[in-house]
Amino acid sequence: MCSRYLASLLLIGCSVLAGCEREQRAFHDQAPAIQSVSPTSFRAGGKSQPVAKDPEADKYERNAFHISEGKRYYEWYNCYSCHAAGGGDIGPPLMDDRWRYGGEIEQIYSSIVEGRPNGMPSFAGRIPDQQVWQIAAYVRAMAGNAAKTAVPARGDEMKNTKPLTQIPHTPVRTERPKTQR
Amino acid sequence: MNAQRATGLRTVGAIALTLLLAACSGKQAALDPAADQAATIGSLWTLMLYVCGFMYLLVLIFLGNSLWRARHVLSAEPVIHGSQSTAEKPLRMALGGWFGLILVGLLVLSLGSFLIDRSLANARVDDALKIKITAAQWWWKVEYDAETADKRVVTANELRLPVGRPALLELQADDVIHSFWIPNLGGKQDLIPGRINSLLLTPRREGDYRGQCAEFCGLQHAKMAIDASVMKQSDFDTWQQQLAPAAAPSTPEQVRGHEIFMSGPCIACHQIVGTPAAGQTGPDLTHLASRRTIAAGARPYSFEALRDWLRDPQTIKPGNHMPQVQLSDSDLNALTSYLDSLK
Amino acid sequence: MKHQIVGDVASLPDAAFSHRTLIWWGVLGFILIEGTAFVLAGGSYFFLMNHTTPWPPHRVPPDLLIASCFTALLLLSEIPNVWTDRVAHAERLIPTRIGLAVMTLIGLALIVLRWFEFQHLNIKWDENAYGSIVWALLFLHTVHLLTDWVDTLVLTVFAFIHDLERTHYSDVADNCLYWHFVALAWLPIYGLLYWVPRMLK
Amino acid sequence: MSAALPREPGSAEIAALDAQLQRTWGTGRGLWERLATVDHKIVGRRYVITGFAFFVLAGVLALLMRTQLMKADHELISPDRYNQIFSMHGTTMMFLFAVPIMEAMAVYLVPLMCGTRNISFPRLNAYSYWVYLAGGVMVWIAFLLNVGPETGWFSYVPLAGPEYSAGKRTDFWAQMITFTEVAALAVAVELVATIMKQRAPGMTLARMPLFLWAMLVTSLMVIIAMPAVMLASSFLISDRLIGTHFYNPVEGGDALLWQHLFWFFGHPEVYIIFLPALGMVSSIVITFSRRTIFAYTLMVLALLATGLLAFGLWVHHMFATGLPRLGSSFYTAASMMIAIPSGVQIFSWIATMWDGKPRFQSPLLFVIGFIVIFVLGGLTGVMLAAVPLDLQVHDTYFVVAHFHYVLIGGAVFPLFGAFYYWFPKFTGRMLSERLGRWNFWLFFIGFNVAFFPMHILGLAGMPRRVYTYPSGLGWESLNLLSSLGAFLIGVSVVLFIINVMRSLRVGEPAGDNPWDAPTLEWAMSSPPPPYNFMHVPVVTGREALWQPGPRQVLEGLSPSHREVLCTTALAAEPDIRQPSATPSLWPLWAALATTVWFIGSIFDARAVVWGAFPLAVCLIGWLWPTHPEPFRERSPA
Repeated sequence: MCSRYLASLLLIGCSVLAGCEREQRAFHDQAPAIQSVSPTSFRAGGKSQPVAKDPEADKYERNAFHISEGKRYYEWYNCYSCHAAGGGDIGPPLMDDRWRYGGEIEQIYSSIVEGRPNGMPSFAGRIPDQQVWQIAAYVRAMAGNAAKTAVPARGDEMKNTKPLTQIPHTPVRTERPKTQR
Repeated sequence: MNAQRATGLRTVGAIALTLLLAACSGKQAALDPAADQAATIGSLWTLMLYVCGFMYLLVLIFLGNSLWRARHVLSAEPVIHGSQSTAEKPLRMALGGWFGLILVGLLVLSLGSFLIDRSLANARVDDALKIKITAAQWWWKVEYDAETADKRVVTANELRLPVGRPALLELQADDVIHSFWIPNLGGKQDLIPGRINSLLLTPRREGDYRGQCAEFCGLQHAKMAIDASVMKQSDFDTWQQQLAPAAAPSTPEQVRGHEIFMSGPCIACHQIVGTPAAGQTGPDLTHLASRRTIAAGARPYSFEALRDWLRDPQTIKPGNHMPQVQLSDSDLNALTSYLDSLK
Repeated sequence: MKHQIVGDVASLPDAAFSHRTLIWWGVLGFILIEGTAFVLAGGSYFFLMNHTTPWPPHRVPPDLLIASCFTALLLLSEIPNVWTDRVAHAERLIPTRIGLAVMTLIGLALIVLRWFEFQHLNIKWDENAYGSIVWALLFLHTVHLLTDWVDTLVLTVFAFIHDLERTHYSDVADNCLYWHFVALAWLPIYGLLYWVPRMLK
Repeated sequence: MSAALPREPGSAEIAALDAQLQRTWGTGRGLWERLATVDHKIVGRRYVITGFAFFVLAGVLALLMRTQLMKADHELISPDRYNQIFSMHGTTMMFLFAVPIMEAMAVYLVPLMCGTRNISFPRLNAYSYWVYLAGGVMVWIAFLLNVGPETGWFSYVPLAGPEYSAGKRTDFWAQMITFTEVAALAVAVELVATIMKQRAPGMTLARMPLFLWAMLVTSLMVIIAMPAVMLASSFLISDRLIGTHFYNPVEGGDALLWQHLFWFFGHPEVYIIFLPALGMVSSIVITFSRRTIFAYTLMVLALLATGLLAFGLWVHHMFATGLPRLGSSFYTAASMMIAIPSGVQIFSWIATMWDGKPRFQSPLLFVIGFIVIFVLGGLTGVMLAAVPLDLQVHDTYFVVAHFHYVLIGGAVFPLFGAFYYWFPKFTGRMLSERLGRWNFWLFFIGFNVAFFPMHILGLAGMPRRVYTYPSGLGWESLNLLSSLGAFLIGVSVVLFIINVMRSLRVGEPAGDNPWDAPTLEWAMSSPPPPYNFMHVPVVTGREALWQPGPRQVLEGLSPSHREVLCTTALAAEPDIRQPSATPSLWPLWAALATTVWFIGSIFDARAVVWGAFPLAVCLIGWLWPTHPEPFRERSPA
């Protein structure tokens, strides 16, 4: 009995410990400085080269606070005007799992900072670094790729899409280059 | 010895007096009214204090008396029926009296409360100055309504009112529930998303006052203040008229600061009337330098405070939505001197 | 202190029905709790309704047919329920078994109907506040339907493999009491979900 | 059983009966037996100790807050942590300390006062404790891991909604509510059934001790009020987890719905904490004044009136939200009316002391402290009921002062009095009177130093729930004073713990009835034997043990099986014998299943469905009808 009780406590403990990092509120700029992924390394059509994962960047998409802040800035910096609430409008949708320029957080970060052909402006110097990371984390969350436990179920704005948790989870990492040379 | 004691007593008395006075004066004190509303509520407070104080005194006297009586009573057989005691009857009568007294007291208080509430609700609003206040995490947007566009003023974290003229505040919130409260002027009113509330204030005394959000609204609930100034009508008119476009940068330093502002992330959130900066999610900065405080009361306004704020907003007010923007010291100085010129 | 034995309780019965037993008071307590929850959820429905016109916002109230079948069956189930209660009080084994079995079957049919009822609400819980409160009310009632059905099922199984004592008959009677509550609580919810929107038209 | 009645049992007969009853009702020392126990005294003791531990923890949080507020612009605690700390302080005090510990005292005392051998539903009782423990431990682990609630004990939406409270913090809070309310509701049902059906023969409604009346009214209030907060928190968590819109204004929801539901529970909650304390005060006043209570009938009516009125005044927490003002005036009147029953009770206690022969020992000291503090809190409550005045002082430190006067004065002081009063019964040893006096005076002085200045602070414009404040507003010295007072309270509580530890080892043995108290819990040895009463006591007057003549009892309950006597609800005449549940591990398993269910649903909404299955299995195992054979065979006494 004792051991079983301990084991269950341990289990709960571990799962909550994992939540620890998810709940941190980091206010100061700790944005990871990544090697900029140059736009030429992408080809249109959804295939991206694998990116070296940055553990610091990874933290952003696991952290509830960053995702929720990202959602706020997504509205404030008017991402809505082209991408709507993720469903896409003038700009491509962000909720599906098709990425022209890569769906990893580092790649989304680069797309925001550097801009992309056909209308996506560069926000370099327009949005402070940490906020770009937060927005990128939120974009990941929209596509169901961020830790589900860190993502809110709905926003308080008008709803024209299904809540995030209703979207089937299809990780982008299944999309691998077909051939390797 | 005696002199010492007297000094001690005097010190204690002085401290007690200071403590009490703290409530009765100051720029954020409910019992130092500068408007009709706060004064009316203050009179209700006085009535309450006397009635409740009297009742409390009665209870203490009765309690003290019952303890005093007990001094010389020795343990004895317990009384298991009230009728065994000769005091039962007088006590019953006293209870009747006490009951009556409570009833009368409550009647007086609820009547007083009702009448004062009515008088507050029925105040004159026809020629009132209309101001829309929108609360956000963690600052106040203040918009003066007027017939002509040039008199429509937008500002943040400050409320200027002409003395003697009622002001009707229309209260809204964009994100969570906040509560608008300037104690010297009147009671508080919540700002609730999805609802519009209103609050009437009729200032009667010129001066500088301070208000603060009174409903817990998240991380920086503590640093969400609003500065209020009650001023002469003429001063108010002058202020309202000089507001429209922002001052143009005059020194080279300021010009450089202006460029940094316009090319950086600042304009995404802030508005400076008369410039390309038209962001709406952060406070209007058109006359930033004429305000008494920055960051909704987080610091008193000064060049240095503003520079500290721009350098690292997250240390002064952790969690607020002003991001830290990496700037060199000279850029920072230029930006600060530009903003400092926005009188 | 001296004790003086002045009487003997050994001759008192050791089982009885309704308010003489402890269980009945427990059941009553839980009925009171859940009844309050229903009342408050109903209050919330009206509270939200006051904020929204038209009601429902998309003008399509839930479909009547299945819910009305459900209601009719629930009302009809009161006949075997009252009968079961009566034979349990009379402590008759075979009729009690039959009554319990019938109630289990009716409960099952009601659960199946309820499943389809959810499909015909014409709204999802995450579409708007109206959808949320409609689902909440129906969900709340379904929980009670399910718990009482499980209770009935357990009693039925027990009744078929054991002889029943008075205390068990008393349990059966308490279960019948709870079913009264499940049935009675449904009527206002039915009115609220299906008829209030139609009356507002 | 041939001897003619009435008769007096011989000592050999008593010894034999005691041995047999010990076997039937006793709890062994093995781990499994302890976990399976359904003895209301053991469960009650665990409940009290756990509740007190949460009190100490929440007190430590209070000291942290007072340290932070000791000076202006103090940067000891970050705003994020401070918000969690004050949320946990309120949440722990209200949900994990105040309500549970009052019910815990009742779980221990009510069966004893009723003169019965166990509580009505012993297994439900055990389950309730485990669920409460799991909920409390869960939210505290979460807090220590930085996932603590951050939106206050009241969790107003939208701040607590999905948009503004990121992560799982508020979800843990909402599920903690579910845990504690399940526990509280279960105990309430047990208490109602125990008080209605298990009172000793002769204890008619008119002879019930006031503590039982208070617990009866409290339990009924719990039954009516707690569903509101469970509903509200379920709505909240479904808004957060499955995307419903109960509180989302743009999709037809309303933030005020939360406030209505929350305060419909939240205001009665205060009286749910306060009424048991009134029962304790009455018990202490009667015993230490050696006089029956003055105006018993009015006291009972006052309890009932308080219970009823408590449901009519929740709106006075919402005066600043802009509700129609005329309606608000109704709530002003209703709120003020509650002063009438309170005033009557205060009068009756003082009158009882005035006409009695009071002995000033620690329990009575705490009661006197209670009167002095509580009346002041009540009067500021009358002030808060007035709409205009409330608009000034609502959500300021004036309110903080008010409800600490009401809750510490009205509930914690009586509770400490009750600890001193009943400790001898719980443990068989007396607490030290000297330490008790130190404990009282430090608490009394510390309390007033800590909380009186807050009245002035509130009027001086200091709002609640701020993690810091600027200098220059005249708040510094009062805050410093308040913090010093808070530390004095801390010292006093440490003294109490020392007193308890010391007494457990070397305290003076108490004997059956050290205070010569009149109620039935003092009729057996201290601590009570597992079976409570060897024979069923017969009550012949309101003060059962003060009645002249030998104590009358009934025999005939089975000594070899767990059996209790049920009496009729009003007249308390012997009616039937009922079996009482035997020890079982099912309540523990069911509580664990409940825990998995509730915590699982925080992380995955589907857990609401699959989590119910293990619980259903446990409940079926628990409630599987027992075969009745055993208790029909009567063993000769």
